[in-house]
Amino acid sequence: MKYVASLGGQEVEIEINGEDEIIVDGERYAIDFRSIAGQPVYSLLINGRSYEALVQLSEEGSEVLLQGQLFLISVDDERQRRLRQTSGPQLTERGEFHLKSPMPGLIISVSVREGQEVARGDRMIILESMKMQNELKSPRDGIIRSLRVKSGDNVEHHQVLLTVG
Amino acid sequence: MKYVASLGGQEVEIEINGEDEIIVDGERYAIDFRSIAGQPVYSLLINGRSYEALVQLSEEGSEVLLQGQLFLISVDDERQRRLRQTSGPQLTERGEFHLKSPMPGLIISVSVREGQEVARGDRMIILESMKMQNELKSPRDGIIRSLRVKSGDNVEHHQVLLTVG
Amino acid sequence: MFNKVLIANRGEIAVRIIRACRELGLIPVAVFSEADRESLHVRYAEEAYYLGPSPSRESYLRGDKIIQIAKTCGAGAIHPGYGFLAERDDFALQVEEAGLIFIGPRPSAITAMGDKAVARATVTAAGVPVVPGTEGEGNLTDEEIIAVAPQIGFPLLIKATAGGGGKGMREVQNIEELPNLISAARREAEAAFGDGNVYLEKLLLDVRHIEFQILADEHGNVIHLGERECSLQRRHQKLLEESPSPFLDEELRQRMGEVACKAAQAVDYLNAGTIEFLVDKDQKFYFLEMNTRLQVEHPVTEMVTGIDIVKEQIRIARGRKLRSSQEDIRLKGWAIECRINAEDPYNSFLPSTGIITQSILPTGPGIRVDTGIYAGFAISPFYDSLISKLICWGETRGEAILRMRRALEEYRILGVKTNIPFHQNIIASHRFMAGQFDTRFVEERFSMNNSEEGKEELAKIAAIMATLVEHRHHQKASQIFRKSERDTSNWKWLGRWERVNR
Amino acid sequence: MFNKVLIANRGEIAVRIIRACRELGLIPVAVFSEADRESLHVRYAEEAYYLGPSPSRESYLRGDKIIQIAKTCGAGAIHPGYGFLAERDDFALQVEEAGLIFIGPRPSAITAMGDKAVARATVTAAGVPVVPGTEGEGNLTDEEIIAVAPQIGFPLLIKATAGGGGKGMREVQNIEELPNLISAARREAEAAFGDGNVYLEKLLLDVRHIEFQILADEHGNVIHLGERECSLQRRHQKLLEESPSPFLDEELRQRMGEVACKAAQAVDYLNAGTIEFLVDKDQKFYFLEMNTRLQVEHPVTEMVTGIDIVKEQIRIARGRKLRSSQEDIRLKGWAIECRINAEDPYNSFLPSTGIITQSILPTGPGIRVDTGIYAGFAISPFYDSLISKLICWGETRGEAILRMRRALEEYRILGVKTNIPFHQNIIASHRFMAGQFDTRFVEERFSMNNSEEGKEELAKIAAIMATLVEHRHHQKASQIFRKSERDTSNWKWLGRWERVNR
Repeated sequence: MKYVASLGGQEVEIEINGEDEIIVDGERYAIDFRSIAGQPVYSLLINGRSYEALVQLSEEGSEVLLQGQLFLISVDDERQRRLRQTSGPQLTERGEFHLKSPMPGLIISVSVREGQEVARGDRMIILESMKMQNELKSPRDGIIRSLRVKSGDNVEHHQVLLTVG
Repeated sequence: MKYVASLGGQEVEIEINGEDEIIVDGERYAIDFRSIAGQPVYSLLINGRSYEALVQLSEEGSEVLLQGQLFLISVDDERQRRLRQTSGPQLTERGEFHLKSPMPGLIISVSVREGQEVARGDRMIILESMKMQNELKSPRDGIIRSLRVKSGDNVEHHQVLLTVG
Repeated sequence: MFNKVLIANRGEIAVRIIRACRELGLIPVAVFSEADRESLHVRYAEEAYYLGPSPSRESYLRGDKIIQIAKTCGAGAIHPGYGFLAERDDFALQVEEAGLIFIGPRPSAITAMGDKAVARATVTAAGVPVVPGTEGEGNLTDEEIIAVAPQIGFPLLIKATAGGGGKGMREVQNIEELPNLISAARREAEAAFGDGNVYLEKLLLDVRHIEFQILADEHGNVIHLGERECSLQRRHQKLLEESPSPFLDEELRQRMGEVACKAAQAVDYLNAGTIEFLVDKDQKFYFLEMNTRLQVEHPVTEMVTGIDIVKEQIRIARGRKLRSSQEDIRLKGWAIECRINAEDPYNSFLPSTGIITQSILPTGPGIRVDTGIYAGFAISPFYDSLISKLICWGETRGEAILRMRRALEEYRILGVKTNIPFHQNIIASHRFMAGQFDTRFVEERFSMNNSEEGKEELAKIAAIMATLVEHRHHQKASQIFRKSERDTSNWKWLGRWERVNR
Repeated sequence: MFNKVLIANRGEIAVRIIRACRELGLIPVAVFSEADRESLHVRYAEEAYYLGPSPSRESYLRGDKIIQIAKTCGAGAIHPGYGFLAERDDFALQVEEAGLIFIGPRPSAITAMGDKAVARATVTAAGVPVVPGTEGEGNLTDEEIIAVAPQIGFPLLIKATAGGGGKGMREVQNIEELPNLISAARREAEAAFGDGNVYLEKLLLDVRHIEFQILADEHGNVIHLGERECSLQRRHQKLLEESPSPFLDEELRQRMGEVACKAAQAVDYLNAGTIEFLVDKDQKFYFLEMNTRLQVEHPVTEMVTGIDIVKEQIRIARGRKLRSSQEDIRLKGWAIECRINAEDPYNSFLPSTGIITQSILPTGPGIRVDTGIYAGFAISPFYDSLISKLICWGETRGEAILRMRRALEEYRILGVKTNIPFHQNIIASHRFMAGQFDTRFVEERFSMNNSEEGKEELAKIAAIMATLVEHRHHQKASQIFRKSERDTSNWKWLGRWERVNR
């Protein structure tokens, strides 16, 4: 099976044929790869080097935390890649963005109202959790389409707070 | 629900009525009892005292490891207790005893043969595991009814090695 | 004399104090909120009593309940730890009035140092230099503060008079943003300390935060245990501390230590406390405030002096004389502490909650961990995000850094995000290794993606690991699909059931 | 000079050596057997190579493969740890012949001390007193041994000439049982060391096992780091060690230390080693043997001297001079180590295997843990049962004991049985607290059910907990039963499916 892993601008071609060998950008490597203790922690021996990383799949790809560095990597197999190459520009900058609460907490203040225009980086909500006040900012320019919370509300983890359209 | 817990010669009468109160030998105690992290480790707050123990159910009753002391406790509810009291003497000293391997290992030597009489404490088998040789002794007087292993055999945990009848 | 101690706190510091009690042969008593029933401090204590619902105001801040519990269970003393009630003079007074011993300073010293404005006036009178700021005693209105600000000059800091731990603090660049920031600071201070009073202080740039650990007994002896370097902060929260400070020489250490003792004596100080200073690049130093309690970062001092500060606190509270004089105190080797917080260093350090699914501690020579968590424990949103302290000792600063590096790499906490990667990046930065940093370093000159060494190689490895994981997921998914296609056992069973029941 | 070190071992000691390498800026290389792919030493190393199947003979005893791997990966030195190849002179020689550095003594010293019979002769010649036993050099036949036994007198000990760690050792009470016990000892020695030779030694009663840690460099310097008390043994396996020994005074320490250095010099010793003595109640001491390697119990010496023995080993192997002279060595405070074994103290100490389901380490001031396990790791039956070492330091022996007591109570290892309760009972025994014990104490005068204090109260609590657990099991079982009675969702679903497909 052939894959292309992309991170930043860089692309790496990886071919996985068996359990103990891979080909990376044309070069052959002996590997031994396994997850540890049923956790998303993986140990990789590759040509004798020992690496260990936390690998978590998210909506945007794989997050790999390795030696204190976080890498965001998207992996496509060949078929997916061809599909993507022909499908034109991505719509992520255009679709609606749902601001979800990153943790349970208390809404301290809401500094936007429905219909208001916001710019990338504008502060929208202050959420208190673990005795700290945290600013939640807009990830892009847009208009507040729906505002679902008000100051004083207790919110759950992942609860949608508002939508930027 | 009323229970009687026996250990050694001692008996303790315990009545459990709700989640947060028990009556022990007629005396009322406020309790908060829970298992920790899905393990057989239990935390008990009883009239403010904090105790923690490993509690494991075995064939002979509950093993409670508490502050470095091991207690073997059998718990009966009232019905069971009455049944037991009327059923006469126990048969444990008469039934067959199956010697099971306490761990995986290698049989180093077998010093009994089928039909042989053995006394309590007689050495029957030497089992090597973790680089140590361990003597397995007879728990009571009897006759070797069936011998299922020989020197040089690899055995599994809980495998029956022989039977004393 | 007391032989039972109630610990009016939670988390790692409650565990720390419980251990000191056990090692002194005293009976430790825990109190806990709803969220903390299964926490280590409850598990490790000899007795444990329920305080109330999870929010601090209904549990760990309920001084009245805590005193009642102490009296009922026969605890003769209360150790407040840090945070919560530790710097509340009213609580200390109520403890005394209830006939119990407060393991800490006298209420009058807490009052004097607790109102930061009063503290500044007091130590100034004793000849200790202070950071320029609002003069006089607390309770300033917004209008008074806004009026005096231009005289101090910008940038400046709003600070909670009851403050500590960076809470209720705001930096102000100009007069326009002052009113809003005062409200924000008051709100946070009110929430954290139950007291919304604030004051102003000049924001000194290019300075280090260096503090001295003080011990004082009832017999008039006051000594210091050397300094702690605490300049590595984010939003005025300390993140990494060390002792000694790479910035101090023996001469300056001695001078500052003497001034620190003088500041403590100015309020007739008793028990353990800390004098915080700002030190500029010309080695001029300014009294910042006194923390009239045990500090989070006390272990680095313990590691280099060999003195168990919590045990000393208890001994002092029992009326004993200090066991060491100033001449006995020698700093041996070097100690560094990393505060491990449940927060995401890759997402604005947002707090992270959840159940710990795995915790593998770094161990071995020169390593100390102080923590209140374990695999299976839930990190709740009610309390602050500090979940563990990793402390490394080395013969030299270099050895301590190398040890911390390996320990951070070994440490595995899963289930919540932690700032371990932040510490890994700090420790690996050239400026940290060279000792060249100040209080603005983390916020202004540090980035999580700084280290370029071997980055490309690591990126490739990360790409390989991500690919291998996704490959396995695909394989597994297709196997499950195939399996369920083939899995007819239910239908067979059903068929039999139907035949039997026909 | 080498900058990459291959560690020819597994478990906690491999992890210990990996850490020392990392903290010295050297690259640690692990080797592993099939059972150890997921062990900590593989996870923590910079490189890791597969050795072979799980049995030691096919993996950790394969010196040829290990040397081959070291050469291939460019490791310039090999650290053997303890056990396995650590005291095999042929291996040390092969390492040298391959152009690599063996981190340990010269092969000739291993030869001289490794054959315990030769060792006795050598140190006797240097004026060091030895335990009476068979004279002359090894390879005695059964007949020769049986012939000489009556001259030594009973009781006596059969010991493996290649021995260590209590393996291949048997106590003999009379001449009748001698032949069988010789065979048993030879068999165990053959299995453990690949060498079945044995010799006899008088079994001294009412003695203590006290050993001295030695460091020697290439420049002729030999120093000792004080003693370790190792009398608490079971079947000649050490279980609990401390430093200093409560039995030694400064005068005896100095005398024995000098003799220990003399014994080391007699074989031109290099690197770290240990001279074991038996000491009788009149303070007469006898050389027992020299262990030409790092000891399991080295951490207690590290805690009281502040010297990192593994780092010193590496420095010595790099040709450096010792950094301390004898006068610099001061024992500060007290350290105790408990060896945590996967074995059941309530069932004849039978080894216990399985997957660790939880591991909560004791932490905090004065605690050190050296371990190779974590939650999720499988304890296999292939290697010895030592899974963790818990070391506590205190200012005094009393403080160290109290600290060990609370640490043992905190330590939770689930999934296998451990001997933690054994240590809890030892630590709580009056004889241990008073320092009144000898090498026979554990086997002859200690019982797991000794402590009577508060036992009745504890028994009641245990009964309550057992009852509460069984009560819950009953309730749960009846709930599941009721639930499945009522649970008709499958039938509903089936009904719908049938309607849809009709």
